[in-house]
Amino acid sequence: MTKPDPSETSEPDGPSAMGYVVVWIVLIVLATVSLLVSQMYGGGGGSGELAISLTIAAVKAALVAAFFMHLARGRAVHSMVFAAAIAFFLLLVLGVIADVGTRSIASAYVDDVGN
Amino acid sequence: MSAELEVQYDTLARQHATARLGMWLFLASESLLFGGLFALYAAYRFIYPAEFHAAAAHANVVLGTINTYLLLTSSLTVALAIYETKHARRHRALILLAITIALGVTFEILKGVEYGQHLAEGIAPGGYYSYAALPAHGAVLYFTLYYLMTGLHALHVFGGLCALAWLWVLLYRGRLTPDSHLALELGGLYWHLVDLVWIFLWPLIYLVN
Amino acid sequence: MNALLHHLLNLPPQASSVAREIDTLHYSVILMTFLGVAVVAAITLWFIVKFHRRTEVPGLTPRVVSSVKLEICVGGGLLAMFCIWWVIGFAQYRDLQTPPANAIPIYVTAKQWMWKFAYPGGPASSEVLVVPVGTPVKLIMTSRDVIHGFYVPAFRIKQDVVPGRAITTWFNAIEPGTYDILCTQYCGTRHSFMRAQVVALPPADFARWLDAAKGPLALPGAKGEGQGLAARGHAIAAEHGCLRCHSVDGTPFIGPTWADAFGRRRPLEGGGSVLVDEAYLTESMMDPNAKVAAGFKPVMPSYQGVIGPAETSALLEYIRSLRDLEPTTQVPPPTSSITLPSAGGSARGGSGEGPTNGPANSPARGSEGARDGGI
Amino acid sequence: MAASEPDYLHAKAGIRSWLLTTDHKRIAIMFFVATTVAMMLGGAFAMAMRTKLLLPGPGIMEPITYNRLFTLHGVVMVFMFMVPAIPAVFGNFFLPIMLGAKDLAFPRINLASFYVYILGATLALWGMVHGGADTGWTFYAPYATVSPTDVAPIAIGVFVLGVSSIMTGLNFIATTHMLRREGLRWHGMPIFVWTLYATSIIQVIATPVLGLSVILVALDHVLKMGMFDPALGGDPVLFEHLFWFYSHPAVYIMILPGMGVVAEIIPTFAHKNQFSYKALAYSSLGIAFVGFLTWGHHLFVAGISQLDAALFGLMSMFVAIFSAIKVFTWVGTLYRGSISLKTPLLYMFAFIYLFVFGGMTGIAVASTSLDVHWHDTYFVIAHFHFIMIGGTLTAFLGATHYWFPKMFGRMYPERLGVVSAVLVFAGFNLTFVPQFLLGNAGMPRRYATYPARFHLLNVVSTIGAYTLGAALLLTLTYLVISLFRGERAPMNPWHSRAFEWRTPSPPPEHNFIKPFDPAYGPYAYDEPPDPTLDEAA
Repeated sequence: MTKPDPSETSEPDGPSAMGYVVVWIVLIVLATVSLLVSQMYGGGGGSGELAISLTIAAVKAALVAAFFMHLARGRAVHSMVFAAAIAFFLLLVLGVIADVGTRSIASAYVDDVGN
Repeated sequence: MSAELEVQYDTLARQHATARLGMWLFLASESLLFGGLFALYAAYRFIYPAEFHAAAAHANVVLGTINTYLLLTSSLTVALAIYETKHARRHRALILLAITIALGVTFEILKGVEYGQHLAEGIAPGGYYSYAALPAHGAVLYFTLYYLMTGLHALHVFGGLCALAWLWVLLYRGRLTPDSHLALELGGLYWHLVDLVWIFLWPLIYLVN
Repeated sequence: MNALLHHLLNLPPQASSVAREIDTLHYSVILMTFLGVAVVAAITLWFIVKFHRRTEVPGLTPRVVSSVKLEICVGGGLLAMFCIWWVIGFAQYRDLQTPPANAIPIYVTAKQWMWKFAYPGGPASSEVLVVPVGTPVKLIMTSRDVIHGFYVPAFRIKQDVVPGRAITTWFNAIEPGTYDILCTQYCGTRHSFMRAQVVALPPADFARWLDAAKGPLALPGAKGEGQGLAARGHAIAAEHGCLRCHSVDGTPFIGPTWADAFGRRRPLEGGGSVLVDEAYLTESMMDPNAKVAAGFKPVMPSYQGVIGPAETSALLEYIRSLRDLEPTTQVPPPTSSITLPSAGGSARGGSGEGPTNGPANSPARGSEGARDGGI
Repeated sequence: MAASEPDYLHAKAGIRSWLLTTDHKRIAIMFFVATTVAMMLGGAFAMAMRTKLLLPGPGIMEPITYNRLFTLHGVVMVFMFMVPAIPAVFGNFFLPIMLGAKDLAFPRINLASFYVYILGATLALWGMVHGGADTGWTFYAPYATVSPTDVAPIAIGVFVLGVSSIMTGLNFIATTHMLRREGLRWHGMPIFVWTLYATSIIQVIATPVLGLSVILVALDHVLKMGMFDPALGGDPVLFEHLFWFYSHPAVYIMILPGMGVVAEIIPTFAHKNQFSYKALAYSSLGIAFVGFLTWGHHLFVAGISQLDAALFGLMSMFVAIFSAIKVFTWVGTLYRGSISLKTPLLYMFAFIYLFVFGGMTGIAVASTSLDVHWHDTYFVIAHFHFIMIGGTLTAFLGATHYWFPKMFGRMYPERLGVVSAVLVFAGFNLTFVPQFLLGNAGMPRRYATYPARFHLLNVVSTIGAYTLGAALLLTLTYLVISLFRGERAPMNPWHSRAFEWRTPSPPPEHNFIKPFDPAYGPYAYDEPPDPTLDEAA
């Protein structure tokens, strides 16, 4: 087999126990911020708010992946797999939105014609 | 995930590394399973912004938020459980794993309560929807998606819980040692994915009001 | 060139304004396809012959590797050609998707397993899509149940008809005639029976048809339960729009009159004549263009599968009941209450000519474009 | 030592040693049997359809029967034959051998994938016996959600088959990354491995989305979930998006391994190095990735926006380039080779011609305005059967003949092989060329009855189908006979340099007596072979 290079075979060791806790605190804080933002906008529900909360979510996800799931110090191929999944998911969403978002809005159909 | 070396590998380390890669590929596949639903959500939110907005105002933010904190914390505890196992502190690991399971179970219970409340109001998925107070079209889609997404997620949580319970038994029986606890690691990875999905579900479903 | 390829490729008539240019792109793509296959085949065959293995056990062969430059040339060249097709194809697609401003709207409703066409200010319903030649027509389409596909091969247009949405397509027929409408999106058991027809009429005839069509469509007590078979047949004739093309007062219209038609011999387009009896009338309903009456154009759609045996016999009875009428005489009840277009002056507000001036105008009409064959 | 080691067929005895084996070769054989049965079933459906279409009218069967038939034909052929055929059979058998590994990374998952496949197939077949869906293999909402037939079991069966497909892909990727024998670099791998790797990426990434969409349809059919129900404001076109996000890349799942087979067979029988190894390797990945950007070209007339149509149309042009490069390289490989025209190579020529034609007609239907006329007509049917049968099935047959000696240790009858190859080619063209013309004339697909003017071409097509069916039966017959009667195959009957020919035929349980030396490349026909190999074996 190909020569075992350490990063590939040695089990990726994550942060220290303290490190985990710190990450967790950051996550909790971010979640709270996200919550407060949404309450602050209170019913605004604009795309701006959505953008903010999704950005925060992305940061949180990145933290979980990087530290809890050991992507940060794990093998590169794991990150590649993860990145591929995200990329293809974005393609799916973009392809669909590129349709739904740019359709000529069909005029309401008068129901009493045709039959 | 057996500890003995399989014939096609030359070292146990490589066998474990392969298992990890396999798990990551599985997680990628899983995330695309959710990805389809997220895409539907995106499309319908685009078509019915106002309706989604109104319907989301009707979601139970409190329970949703509590569940968020629960899952984030459970991710920490499972990570720590692995850490402690690695450092041969089996007793701590058992407790942390137990806490993780407890948090997961609580999550499921709260979800059940949430479902119960909605169903009591007649907010049921698809054709069974009978809640007059909200605009018909978009709202039905929002809640159908709500049930599909959180339901699929809840199923994954349930699967994860089963895995964790099994791991707890293995750990209790001393089958997971500091230098061989791959199963626990993979279980942890899976649990983190469940957390990841929720991290996105939460703002999309509860915080858009 | 066009004619030859059009024939070789088994394409339907080029009956719409876009058909010709689309076919031209079609030709270029298909010819390139054959060229590509021919080139690859030629080269491989040449290699097979030239480099055929002559020994039982092969010796060493020289290491030959393509240059990246060559690959880029091949790939880039093809990509350029493909992109040109894409540009042309997409431009045409955009035209197909965007109706001209002056297009007249017609509402299309699809449901398992039939097409319904409705004209603003015109007939509320019709199984046949009657359109004017030379005028763009915009179809505003929706479905009552599942997805259907509106397809007119002769016009090179196709559009899925999606329930819950109003989707438009358009065409501009350039040739009078009758063309198939086929459903292309699988929609259930009788999907393959979900066919209809477009009848493209010269503008004058279309206008007249539309006026006629504005008349009320059925007798009070339509289907005429309890009334005679003839009355029932008359109701059916009204319901299926026969009376929009066939008068019952002797007036030649888009189609020959039914008045005093039965039992007589009728000269046929292209010579010969035929006795108008049940057999001929039935054939004319089901296969209108088999024997076209002299002086009329083959534009009548087939009613195969649209009207059943019972209705057919009722229609035959009705037409028979009209046999003793003298053309141009006032038609007796029950027909008088619905005659088209002679009802013009009446409260029904049709704008056709009255029976009295009918004959006077009929020669003039005779000179105008399409006339319907068959009954 | 070496000679005494038994081959994988005789290493263990007893039915359990097969049903519970984790040996990738035995699992491959089980998949071989299963997929062949599926192909015969789907073929039988096809024959019934063509027979019915001999007459324009209702003829021998009710429309509903015909509608069930084409649905079952599609489901069986796509999900039970085309998708697993080459990866799960030849990939399973040869991927580890080509990498110099003793087995796949996860042998138990491999075995599980077989039983999941059987489970899914059983579910679907049960659904067919028990009513049988009439939705077409595409399960379009909303029809599929209101169809009077029993859609759910077949949809769920498709979902389960998808799970099996994911397991295979996951296994291949992990194996390719982790089990290449020492000294075998990525650029030293056989092209077949590259194509399987690309295929696996699609399987792992896209299949879950298909699973989701068919499950949503099943949920709607059974529980009125109504995710795509216009009555609830749903948009059926979104289902088409999700469905084709899988099902277009799925076309590449079906064809990529076939391309890999071509890239293995041509160098062997031309006794010649790959004209451009890297082009072949990376075009496979290119197809896998760009293939994800083209699903919208199935929706040009479905009511999508013009922007979407533009993007997907352009991307479809790009993906074609990778295929073009492959053809260029296959043909180039013949140049200055030492070509021996054996049955497998004949099939490869058939593949190349049919694939070029099928591919170019693919470009044709991707030219947006032309697709408007051709969409959902027999032109499209003919186009993708050129790719699926002219491509995948031809490759499958070529691979069967090429690797038959290695897998079973027996030779097939060469003369019969040539005859059947020619018959397959002729029958195929007779079947599907008329369908192009039918499509041009405007005959829609899935038509139980058709206007009389389409009659003649339909008759011709049916005659072709019978020819094709007969040729396939002939092939099956002589292959089965030669399983037992065929002359013993030497280690390397084709004088190939590829890795799998450097181990006995059939291989021992753990694939090698003496592992091959990657220093001698699989396509190195310009230098003497590994001297330590005894060609005599």
